[in-house]
Amino acid sequence: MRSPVPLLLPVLLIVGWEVAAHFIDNPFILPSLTTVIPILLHPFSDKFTLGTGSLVDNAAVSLFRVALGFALAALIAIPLGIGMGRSALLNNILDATIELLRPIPPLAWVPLALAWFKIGLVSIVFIILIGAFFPILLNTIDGVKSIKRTWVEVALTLGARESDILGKVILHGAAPTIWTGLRVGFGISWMCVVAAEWLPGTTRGLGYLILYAYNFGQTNVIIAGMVIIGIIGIVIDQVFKAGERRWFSWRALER
Amino acid sequence: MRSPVPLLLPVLLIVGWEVAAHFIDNPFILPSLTTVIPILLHPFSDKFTLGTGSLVDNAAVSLFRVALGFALAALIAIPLGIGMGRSALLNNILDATIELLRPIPPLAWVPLALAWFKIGLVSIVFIILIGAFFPILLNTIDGVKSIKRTWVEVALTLGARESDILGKVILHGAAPTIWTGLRVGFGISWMCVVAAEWLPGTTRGLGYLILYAYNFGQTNVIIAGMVIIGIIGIVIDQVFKAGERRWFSWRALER
Amino acid sequence: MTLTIRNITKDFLVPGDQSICALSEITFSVADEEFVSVLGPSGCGKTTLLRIIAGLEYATSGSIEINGEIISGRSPRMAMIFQEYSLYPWRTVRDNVTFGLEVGGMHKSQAREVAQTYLHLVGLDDFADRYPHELSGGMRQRVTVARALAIKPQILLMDEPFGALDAQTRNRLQEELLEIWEKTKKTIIFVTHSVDEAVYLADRLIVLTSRPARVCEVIPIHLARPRDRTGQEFARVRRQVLDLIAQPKCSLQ
Amino acid sequence: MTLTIRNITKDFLVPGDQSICALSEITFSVADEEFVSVLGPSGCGKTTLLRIIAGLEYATSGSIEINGEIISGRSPRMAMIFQEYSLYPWRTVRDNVTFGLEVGGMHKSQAREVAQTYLHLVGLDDFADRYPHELSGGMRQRVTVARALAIKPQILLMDEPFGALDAQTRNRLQEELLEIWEKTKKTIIFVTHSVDEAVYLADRLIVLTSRPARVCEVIPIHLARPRDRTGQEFARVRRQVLDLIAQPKCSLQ
Amino acid sequence: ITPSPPAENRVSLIQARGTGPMPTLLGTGQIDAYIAWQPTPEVAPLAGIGKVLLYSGDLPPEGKWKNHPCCVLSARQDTIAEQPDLVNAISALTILSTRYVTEHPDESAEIVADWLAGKGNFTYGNVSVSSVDVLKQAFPTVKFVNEPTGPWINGNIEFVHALRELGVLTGSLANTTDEETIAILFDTGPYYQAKAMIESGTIITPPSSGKEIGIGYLNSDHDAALFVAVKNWQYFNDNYGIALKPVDRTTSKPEKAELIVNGQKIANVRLVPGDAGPQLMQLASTNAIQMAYVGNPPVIAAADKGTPIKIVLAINTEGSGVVVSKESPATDWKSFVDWAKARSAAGKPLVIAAPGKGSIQDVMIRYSLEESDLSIIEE
Ligand SMILES: Nc1ncnc2c1ncn2[C@@H]1O[C@H](COP(=O)(O)OP(=O)(O)OP(=O)(O)O)[C@@H](O)[C@H]1O
Ligand SMILES: Nc1ncnc2c1ncn2[C@@H]1O[C@H](COP(=O)(O)OP(=O)(O)OP(=O)(O)O)[C@@H](O)[C@H]1O
Ligand SMILES: [Mg+2]
Ligand SMILES: [Mg+2]
Repeated sequence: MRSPVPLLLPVLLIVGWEVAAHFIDNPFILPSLTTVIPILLHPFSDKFTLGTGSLVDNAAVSLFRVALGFALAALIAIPLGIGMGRSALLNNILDATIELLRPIPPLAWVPLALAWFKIGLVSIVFIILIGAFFPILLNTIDGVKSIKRTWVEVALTLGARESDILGKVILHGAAPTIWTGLRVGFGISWMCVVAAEWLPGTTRGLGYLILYAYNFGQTNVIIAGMVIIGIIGIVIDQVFKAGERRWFSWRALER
Repeated sequence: MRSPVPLLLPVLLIVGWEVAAHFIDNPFILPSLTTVIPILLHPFSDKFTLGTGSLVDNAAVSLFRVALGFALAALIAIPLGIGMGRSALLNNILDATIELLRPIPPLAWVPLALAWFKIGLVSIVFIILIGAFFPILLNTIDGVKSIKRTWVEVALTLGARESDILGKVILHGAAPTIWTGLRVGFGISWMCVVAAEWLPGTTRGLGYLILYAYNFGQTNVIIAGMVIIGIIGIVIDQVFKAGERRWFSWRALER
Repeated sequence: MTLTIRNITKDFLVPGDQSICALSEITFSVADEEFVSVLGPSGCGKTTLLRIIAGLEYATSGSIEINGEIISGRSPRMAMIFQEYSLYPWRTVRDNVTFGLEVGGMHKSQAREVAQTYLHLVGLDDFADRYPHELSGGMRQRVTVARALAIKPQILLMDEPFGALDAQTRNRLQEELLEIWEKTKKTIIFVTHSVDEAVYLADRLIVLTSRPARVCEVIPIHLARPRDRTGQEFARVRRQVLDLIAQPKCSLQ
Repeated sequence: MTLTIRNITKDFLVPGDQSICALSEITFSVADEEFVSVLGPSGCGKTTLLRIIAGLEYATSGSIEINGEIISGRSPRMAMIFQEYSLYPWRTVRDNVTFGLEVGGMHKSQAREVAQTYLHLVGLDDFADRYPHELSGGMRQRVTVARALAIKPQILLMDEPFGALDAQTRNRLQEELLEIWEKTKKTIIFVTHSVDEAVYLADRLIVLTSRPARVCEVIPIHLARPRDRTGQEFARVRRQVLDLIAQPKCSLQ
Repeated sequence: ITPSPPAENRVSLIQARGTGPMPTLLGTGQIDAYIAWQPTPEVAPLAGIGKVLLYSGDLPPEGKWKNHPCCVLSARQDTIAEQPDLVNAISALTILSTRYVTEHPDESAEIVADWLAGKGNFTYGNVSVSSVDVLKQAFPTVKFVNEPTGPWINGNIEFVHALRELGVLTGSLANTTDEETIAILFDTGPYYQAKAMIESGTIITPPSSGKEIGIGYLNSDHDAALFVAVKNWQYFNDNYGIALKPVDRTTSKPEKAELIVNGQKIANVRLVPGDAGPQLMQLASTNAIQMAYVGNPPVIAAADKGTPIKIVLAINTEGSGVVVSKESPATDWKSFVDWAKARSAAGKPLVIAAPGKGSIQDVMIRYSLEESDLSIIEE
């Protein structure tokens, strides 16, 4: 018994778009859906994408890059965050530096990334990593710091050593917050892939597709690319949310 | 009795940088600090910034743009979020569309922004607005939805009308969460200004400065620009945090 | 002014198109200026009953009457004090008390005067400018009492107001409540699951069964005031009540 | 096995280079298999005392001795049950109970068997695979008791374990605790601020003053078990205790 | 009412960041004209948003821009020094391939269309045109030549002067004489050695190099020689013993290739597209790429800033075009100037887009506008 209400606005938007496209009659401003939909309907064809490979190819390339950058960010940020959450000294040493680096937009690293990591996957992955790193780190620190003291003390009175406490208490107790950090971090990585794929030397990926289409004024391809980005983004976000419901429902239900 | 520990890493990084710069001996990869610091020490001079105006000028331009985009985002997102938080119908109508638009990176809107809003301030502000909009909206909805039911019911039993409840209960009760949304949203706007200032027709701003310096291989100017971005970002984040402590300390202290 | 709860039944719809019956045919009356305690096991439906009386919830069937007249929805003659912590943490103690007056349209300065009176009544004169988080649990509940009294209701609905407090504080507040009741001459319906509390406070106990709540016993308490908790007399009445509610039909345990 | 608390003093450093004295020269002993209740007003330092005994906090001066031997830090002979809710919400009831066994190096399958025994003891056989959030407050506290017992401590430190429960549940758990105590023959130090609870449970009461806590009275309870809460005898002892702790030097109120 | 005579005839010049946004800007009425390298000028008539006013060789003053230098092959100085045979080999392949392009323009245009757009269609509203047709149309406006002749070198020097006037040159080329400039900027050795190898009929096999070599290029038909060399690698391999063999032959835009000389694999080559020249020069400066097919001004600017880079040979001359909106009354430069003056007088100066400050197109349009008594306002 699903309500049709959520479909109302999308349908209205689509109709409004087509009507507007008809009246504006300028494919640079608003291409008619008849030029966008064929692209979306043939995600495996490279007929519409100016020789950059099919939508699916490009999406796969972007996803792979994001997965890599994101995984690296998580691999560095989670242990670091746990360390900073547990050790006041480590926190003291790193905090100021992290606070200064955090507000620098991933995009601003582009010139340096190219100089340091040269053209290619490493630079792209670096930009994505920067995007995901800080939300994961901050959430991990927060999660570890806001672990209930009692949980740790119970473990202590039951004879746990530091390794038990880390593995059996901290990691579990902070997991929901870390997971949220991962979700937010993934969202930002996914945003950064577009910027990263505007790096020179790139010839694949959804970000590249958008930029390349822009070079030839192919607004319809741009919009198709954005739709795919939106859909992939929403799907992955839902996967994270499902994970949260699946594994961390205890947090919402506790108390 | 401030500990010197937080300064440890920055000092180490600076020394390491200078040493590395000496050995790499390639100002495109890592310019010596002696070429970066003079720029930072003369923030009012346009001698170092390739004729794009002084650091302070560029920062002011960027700040103005961000402030505008951010303020507009808040002006739209907060009322909308309150509406969606209070009305299940409105939420149902808008939710799916918002979820689809949310993952699309601000950068991906660049081509369309240019077509729709033309070259100039409006396009730039639009990109920034997109960046700030979703965190503010989602936090507002969340804040309104998670208002304690008792707060509303107390108001009802004391004779409050819907307008009282909105103005005297909901708005106050959700304020800390909305504020967090504003803080996060501002952070993202600030990230987007770099992307937005890469739009054609831009001749001022820190993002433009970085891009322009990049075009002429002035890595020292790029780094100076990044430092300024970092510092402004950290300062504004601290302002938001101070506001939180000042006005919303009740939330942390409650219970 | 008599309050009559007549044949109140409440079914909650729960996911899966089922329904939970929380209250079943509850009927009793409360006389003017009477102090009635509603006693029942955890989860039996006490809060639900109070919410229906306050007009925050609709009964599935039955009616609430004041002087024989059916009231529907919220009535300015009633004020409710909630089970959980319910002060507005962003308002000072005084501004919490003025809340009901403000939404009622009273001028700010006048509202502050009225608030002062009631803060004095609950002994919190000195705390008017503090924020709720600066107060102890007991003080907070006194503020909610002042807030409720400030709108001059005739009936005060109190839902386990002292449930979360420690024993000492609780005893003290019980005494204070009785004093206030005697001064202001309100009608009070006081929900609790503590037999001690009910016996110490009330003129009459309405004992509910476990869910779905029905009225199982109505017990008048003929103890002179002030009552002595540690007295033999008190222990006797307390025992009587415990025996009465231990009957199978009450199934309190 | 005798537990001796000798001259324990605790000062907390607080911001501004000041210090709060929470405990002052606390001395008492607990005999083997004795059930001792520590009674004191809210905030007097009861939790602090228990934490020092458990080795979670260092005393400023004084010592904790077992059989005359000073222990420092945590001892496997003691287990503590905390005032606040302390189960691991991501573990099932059974896995909460096995926690202490796992970190002690016991094999998983064996740990599960032991857990089963103790879950049976606290009457939760059927809830082994549930998660804490699926249990009522009373059931949760029974799990913490099982978890503490599972590591076979000789001394059980209990910090107001039933403080958050409603009266009925609380009474039931008190009875169960006594049964378990009789079965397992542990030494128990039970902190509470309820005179009723202390009188119902303990062989001996250690009454503390308000902060800084000092031992104000040590009161043996000579009531036969099982005790009858509603009995005349109980009321008399309860009154006696109330009178004793009402002395100015105890300043319980 | 007599309109007050204009104090100045003005046009507004904006920098578009490459050619990317130009069709969008023109199509949405934000600019009145643009100057860009091919094939961007051809996009306008196809999309129905404008027409090509003239090609760059015809810009005023008459004859000044005939055969104006455009893209060049540049190489890092250390690469030339350490791997001379490799640079010579790539130079030779470029010369051979340029020859092929001039001899087979239609096939070459098709190859470029494949490289740039997978031979797909460009779609503008109801109009959908094959990229092959677009490129065939653009091709005759580009002159593919390699020889660093005297006039060509002088043409480059003119750009140095122009950039100096713009204030872009602040480093090693800020105050040099023309001779010094030539010494800093050019190393035509590889061209002549390549030429000699081609004439003798044997390409010298460079020593195999483990290092990957990066070659930058622009997404423009100016770089047709590179695209043809890669796509037709078999032809060059079979006939001359030199080839850039794409690793993935299925993709229309290979990223990786192998340099093969006389049947022997010499090096892995990464083909790096950039949106505009400065980007590629930035990469060259950090040694991320070693050679680049790129416009001459970025090379000049980079050399000025100390990047050890040299111009080796020419890739093409001319090959840019000026586009005006479809509403424009202009049919040639003269009527364009009249239009610009009329608009300036009406208080709505023309807005013209160029692909970046100091680019060839930027320099030329400035010169021509000023030559025609139009003063330039920026932003
Ligand atoms: N909105 C609701 N939807 C479904 N069931 C509800 C709802 N509100 C209450 N109930 C159910 O009705 C029953 C009575 O709840 P109520 O809160 O009135 O009990 P109570 O007597 O106040 O309990 P306590 O002593 O714990 O405060 C409970 O079983 C509860 O789960
Ligand atoms: N870490 C600490 N730093 C400073 N003061 C503390 C600390 N822990 C406890 N105190 C103070 O010591 C006093 C005793 O605290 P404690 O928690 O032991 O009291 P309690 O008797 O257990 O109270 P309750 O009955 O509320 O549980 C309190 O005034 C408390 O504020
Ligand atoms: Mg209730
Ligand atoms: Mg305590």
